[in-house]
Amino acid sequence: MKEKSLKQQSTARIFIRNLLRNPSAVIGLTIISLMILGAIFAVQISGADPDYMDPISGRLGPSLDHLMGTDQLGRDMLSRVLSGGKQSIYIGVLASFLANLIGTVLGATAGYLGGKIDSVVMRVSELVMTFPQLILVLIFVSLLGQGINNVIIVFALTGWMTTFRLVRGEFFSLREESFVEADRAFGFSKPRIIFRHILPNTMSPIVVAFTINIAIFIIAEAGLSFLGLGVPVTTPTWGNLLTAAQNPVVIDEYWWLWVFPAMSIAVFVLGVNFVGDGLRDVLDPRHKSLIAKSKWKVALVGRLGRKK
Amino acid sequence: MRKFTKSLGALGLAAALAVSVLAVPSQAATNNSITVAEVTAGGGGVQTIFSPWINSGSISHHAMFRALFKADANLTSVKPDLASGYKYSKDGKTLTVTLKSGIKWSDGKDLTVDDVVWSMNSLLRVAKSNAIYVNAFKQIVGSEAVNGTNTTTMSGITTKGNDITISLKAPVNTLIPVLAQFMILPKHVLANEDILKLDTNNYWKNPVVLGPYKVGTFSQGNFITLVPNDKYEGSKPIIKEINIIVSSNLVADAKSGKLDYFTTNDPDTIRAMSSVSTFKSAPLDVLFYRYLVINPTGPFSNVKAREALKYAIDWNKLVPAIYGQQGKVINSGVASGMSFHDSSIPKYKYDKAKAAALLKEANFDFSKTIRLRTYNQSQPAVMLILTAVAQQLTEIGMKVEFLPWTGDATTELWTNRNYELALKGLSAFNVGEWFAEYSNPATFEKLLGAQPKYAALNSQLIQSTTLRDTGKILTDLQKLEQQDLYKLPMHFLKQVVFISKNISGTPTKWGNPLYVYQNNIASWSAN
Amino acid sequence: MSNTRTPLYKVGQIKKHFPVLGGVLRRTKGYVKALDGVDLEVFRGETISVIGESGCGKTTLGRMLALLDKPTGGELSFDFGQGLQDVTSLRGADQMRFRKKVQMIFQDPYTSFNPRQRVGAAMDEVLRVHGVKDEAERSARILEACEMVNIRPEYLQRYPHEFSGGQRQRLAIARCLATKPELIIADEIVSALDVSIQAQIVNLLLKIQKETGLSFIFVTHDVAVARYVGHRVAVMYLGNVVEILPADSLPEAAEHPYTIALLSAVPSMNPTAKDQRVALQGEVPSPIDMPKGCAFSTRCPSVMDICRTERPVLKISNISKGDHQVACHLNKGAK
Amino acid sequence: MVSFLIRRVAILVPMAFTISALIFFASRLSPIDPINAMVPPDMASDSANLEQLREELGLNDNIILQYFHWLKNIATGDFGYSLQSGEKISDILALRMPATLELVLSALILSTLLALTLGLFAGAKKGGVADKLSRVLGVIGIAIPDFFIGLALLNVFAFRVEWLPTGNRVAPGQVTLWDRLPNLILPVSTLTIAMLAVLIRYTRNSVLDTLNRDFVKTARSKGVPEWRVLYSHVFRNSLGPVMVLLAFRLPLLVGGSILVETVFQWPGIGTTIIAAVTASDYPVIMVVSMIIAMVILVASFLVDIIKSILDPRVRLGGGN
Repeated sequence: MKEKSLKQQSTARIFIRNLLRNPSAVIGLTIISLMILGAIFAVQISGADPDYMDPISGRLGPSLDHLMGTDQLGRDMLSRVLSGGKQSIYIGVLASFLANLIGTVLGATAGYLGGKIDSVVMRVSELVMTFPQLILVLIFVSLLGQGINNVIIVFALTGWMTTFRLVRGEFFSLREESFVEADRAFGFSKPRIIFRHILPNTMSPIVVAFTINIAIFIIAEAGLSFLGLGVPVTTPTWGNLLTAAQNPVVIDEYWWLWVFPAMSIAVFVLGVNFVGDGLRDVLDPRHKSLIAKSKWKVALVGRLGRKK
Repeated sequence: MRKFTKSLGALGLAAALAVSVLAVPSQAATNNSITVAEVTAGGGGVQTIFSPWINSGSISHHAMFRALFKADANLTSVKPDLASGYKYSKDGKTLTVTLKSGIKWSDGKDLTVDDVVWSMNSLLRVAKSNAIYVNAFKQIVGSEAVNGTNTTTMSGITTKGNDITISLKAPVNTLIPVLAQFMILPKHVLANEDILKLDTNNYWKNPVVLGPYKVGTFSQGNFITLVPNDKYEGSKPIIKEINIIVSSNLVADAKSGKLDYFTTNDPDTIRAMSSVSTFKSAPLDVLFYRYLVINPTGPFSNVKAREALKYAIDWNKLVPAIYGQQGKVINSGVASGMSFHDSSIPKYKYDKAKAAALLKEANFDFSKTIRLRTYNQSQPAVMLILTAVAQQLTEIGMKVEFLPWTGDATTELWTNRNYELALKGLSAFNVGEWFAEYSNPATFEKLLGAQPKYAALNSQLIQSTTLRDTGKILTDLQKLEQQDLYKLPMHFLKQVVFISKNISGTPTKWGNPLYVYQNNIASWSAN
Repeated sequence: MSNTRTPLYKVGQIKKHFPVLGGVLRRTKGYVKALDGVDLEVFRGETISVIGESGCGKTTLGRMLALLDKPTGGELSFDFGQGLQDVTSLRGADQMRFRKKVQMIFQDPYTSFNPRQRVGAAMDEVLRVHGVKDEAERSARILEACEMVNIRPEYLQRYPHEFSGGQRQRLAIARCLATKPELIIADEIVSALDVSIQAQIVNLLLKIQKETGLSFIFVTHDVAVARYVGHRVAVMYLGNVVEILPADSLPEAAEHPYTIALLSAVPSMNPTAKDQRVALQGEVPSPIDMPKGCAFSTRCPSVMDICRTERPVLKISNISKGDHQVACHLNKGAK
Repeated sequence: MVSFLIRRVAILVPMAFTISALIFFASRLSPIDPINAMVPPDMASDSANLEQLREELGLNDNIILQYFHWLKNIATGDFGYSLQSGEKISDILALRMPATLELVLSALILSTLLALTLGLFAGAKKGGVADKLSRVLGVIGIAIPDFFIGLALLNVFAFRVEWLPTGNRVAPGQVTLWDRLPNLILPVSTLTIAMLAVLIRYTRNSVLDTLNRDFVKTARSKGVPEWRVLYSHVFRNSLGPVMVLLAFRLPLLVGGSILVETVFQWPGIGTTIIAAVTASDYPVIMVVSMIIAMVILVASFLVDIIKSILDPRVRLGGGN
């Protein structure tokens, strides 16, 4: 027993060591952790409460007092940009987790069982995938209403296809392997074979898809909030901060109201993509082409990468 | 870089040529033309001429449509327009209007009393129209019989030669100003159309009109060009072309000379326009109310809790910060400074402690989430001020959720009622409209239940013929309003008219741009 | 071994047809007949070798016998101790009872273990699923099985990729043995291994068979191995068993022209023996479009008219009698 | 081949029906009373008029009947009325569709041309200038939201240096395509940059794949000039997969430019959708979704055809 745990620890250690040796993973992890810390300690770093209003000193450009200026209600932009990460990252991570969960369960089931179930789910995924994502999200929002949880649900419902396809593909090849036949010959139940035996072998593409989905959903949140249909405006998220730029006067004169939140999104998304690249290299060199497959807006590429 | 981007564009366009199906002839800008922005873009609708029976006041209405009378900039006193004059009977229940003769429609047909009678009767047969006409015309004898399915004429309107006689059930003190807003439409064009859906009729793409201008080019969704109407009996308009466009960026278009006239109440645009030296501005006090409807069935069922809201929000700081000079904080429908204001109404200075005390007195349930809502497509300023309201309510311990409604605001407000506080705007013709809302069975009464007290006072107000009576009734209404506090008045919003300094002949005093008045459009000229 | 004993596992006219779709409506146009009425009996303590060329259906037969695929028709009955009982319709717990008795070992040793699971854990899991609740008992069984296949107990902590192919095949055997089965179906288990390792595994199987008295179905394409391992040899051709005969009577007793041809293709170890290779003429028929009569009739050197119209059935050989069955019209008058 | 095509079309029909039913019944979950949305209660002339309108619009019918009625109307080109503006949806589409097509098609063609060129050179010479440029574009495309690209372009080119207009499509005196050219530049550039990233990466990978194929090696070893190898062997063979990707992008023609249209106030389908969603104008949402769904079905049909031309095995296998 003791030996067993030692062994496990050592595989984990090897994984972490490889990850830390991978330059893009290190850069990505550094960016992400700094931004998460920034979000947690927004008040301490900026010295201002993100919700504190001082309407008299609204629309001030960046200065020593307010490094990123203030918004129309005189709230400190630095504090808002930093703490805006909290909800944006939360939405990205949770939505990505749920989307992956849906994609994995459907992919595993369809991939293992094949047949009618598989072709039905496949058709649905094709449809969802080709539908311009934003329109799908908008339709869901118009049905469900706004709110953080609804945004997360909507993203999960419209973003599971990449994972689904990856997992399904893996299952298609893995289910032919002898150990699965052996499991069946031993009389293992289907859930046990699917989830305990095959699934662990598909973990690396799932993990990579998870990180990339985070980036995709953070951008999607920004787009949705920019249109005024995302999270309630009283919650500062990067997307909500960008809403200011709907006003042409703001685009023209108060650039700090939209440039800083947009930069935060770009930097964080880059960080996540770096981690994704790193994970891909460390976990499995086979999945080099994943990044092209996972671009949310044109996830349809994934369809082509699939082996027949 | 510039060259590069241009060549990119050219490439793309070459491709787009293949699909673009627009084939409107090119137009050279003439010296004597002006460009007017009517609606800012972003909506889903098609740029069109809106039925003046729904809302009048845009430049296209000023230029093309005419009523029996023409109001002055205050909208109260009138001059004859299509009518040569009018006469009231002694009891104020019979109005006789005499129509001028020799006026022609833009298609050459004569204007007749039939057009006037048909228009008045038809208003009650369309699905959608402005309440000021409906409220006034419902006082005409026989109006009950007229609607989309039934009789098409009111027995109370009769004609004899060029005289039109209108019999009223009770005196209506606003009838003449309302008739000055009510645009006469051509019976000979519209009589056989589907009157119920008049507002979407093809007529509006090229209307047969009476005004100095008519439609020249109608490029749907893009622009409309008005040209002089040669059948107009008055002096010929000076400007040969009025372009009505949709502007995505008023300030930039004004700066670059693409725009000569527009009106707005958006504080950011107004602030930015202060640096545009080629324009002059005219800020107008209009009766544009912004207020919060308080749902009295939830946590705010106790009037003390509603009173607490008046102290909990620092309007005097928020309104100037967001609207600058545009916003004027109000504490009642008849705001302080207006005639007949009831001076016993408190000024409601921001006082957190007092708000907290009142909430405690009301046993306020702080565990309930206060749903603060606004109608969709809100302007940025609206979102900002309500965000600030939400923040200040949070500061006195409430849990607030602020969202714009996705969907139809009127359904949400009066049918679904899933809110505690909801923003509403009211562009009123007169103060009476503010109070008339309380007893409207289609709106507030759905939320509040029957309001006989308001109903009684409101009908007295319409019938009152003397200033003294009006003042007394308004005082009573304000007192009644103070007992209930169903509305939380926020501010008035001024409308600003911006006009290029190149244009002369414009009125010395501008009126409410949401209504029609004597703005001399035919004598405007451009340098 | 006499025919009067009841078999452990009886295969009666088992069929497996795969539909071939075609046309606009994707209707079934025909069938690939992977198994076309196979009869076989396996007795307790007996090893039966199934040989044939690739594509003859021997692997399908193995999978069918392990209930990994559903047969299109025919019977499979197993003796759980109270006589033969149909197993094709078994579900749930009843099927599990069968799965405890019958195990299968696969061709590819490299994928026969879950790469993410330690081999010890894999064996343990099988026993747990098979209802061995006592942990000590499970350990004991695993250790016993490992001893039988010469795997050192400490290896059980390793992952599959840390073993060689031969070791993995031994582990696969051990995993089966731990469940104490009555029948093991071994599907080409040595074909992926080096020749020297093959011998090891084959000898190991012989040893296990001797010690435990288990029954084996040994599927292979290698005639020499089949003769060496099996008590009896079943020869398959295009989804049919054409001949079953005792291993030690080969090659002399072979009667079916196909068996003779097959055996003649094996290079003899005896340098003095003359090469009597029988070269087959003609085409192997498509499995979609099988001849009406004997499947071998298109290539048979001794083909007769009857062969083309009537399908011969497996009957006791007229010459050798006893354990020797053959499906050929040359075997006249047989019952 | 013919039976393969017939089979594909046969799948389209039930799918189209399923989608239309989904769209119709899902929209009925909306709590909005269409009459209320068309005519706010304080603007109703008479309640009897509203009932009349309800009757005329067929809203009193059985819901199944309404569904088939809707289908029939759509088939005959009668898309109904917008709740928000009361206009005919067919009028709105006739107006907005060309605007979006003009924008997206320009961007699609432009991005394809650029991506093919860049992708070819990037694949042909790894680590070269084109490769580096396409990597930078790839990073931009992935990390920077497209509307931010639009905002940045707007800020620089429209507000700072004032070379280009801030938005709009057609204005008085700006009716012909040539006159409107400046209006198109910024939105088309934004959309092109946004579309470029994936396309370049895809082309590059496709080119790399082709370069490794034997016939390219053979051609090279035969001494065919490099540009010829690149053009007639590599480029043309890499084109197939790219065509498939492009076919898949067809639905973008209808709904692919929402954010860009919003940024540039482009009067296209995108801004129509946003307005419809914010106002729960579900007749419009339904029609637009239906059109997009149909385009998707057609696109996937095209993809299958392209694939079957590229790889005849698809035709035979089909089913799985």
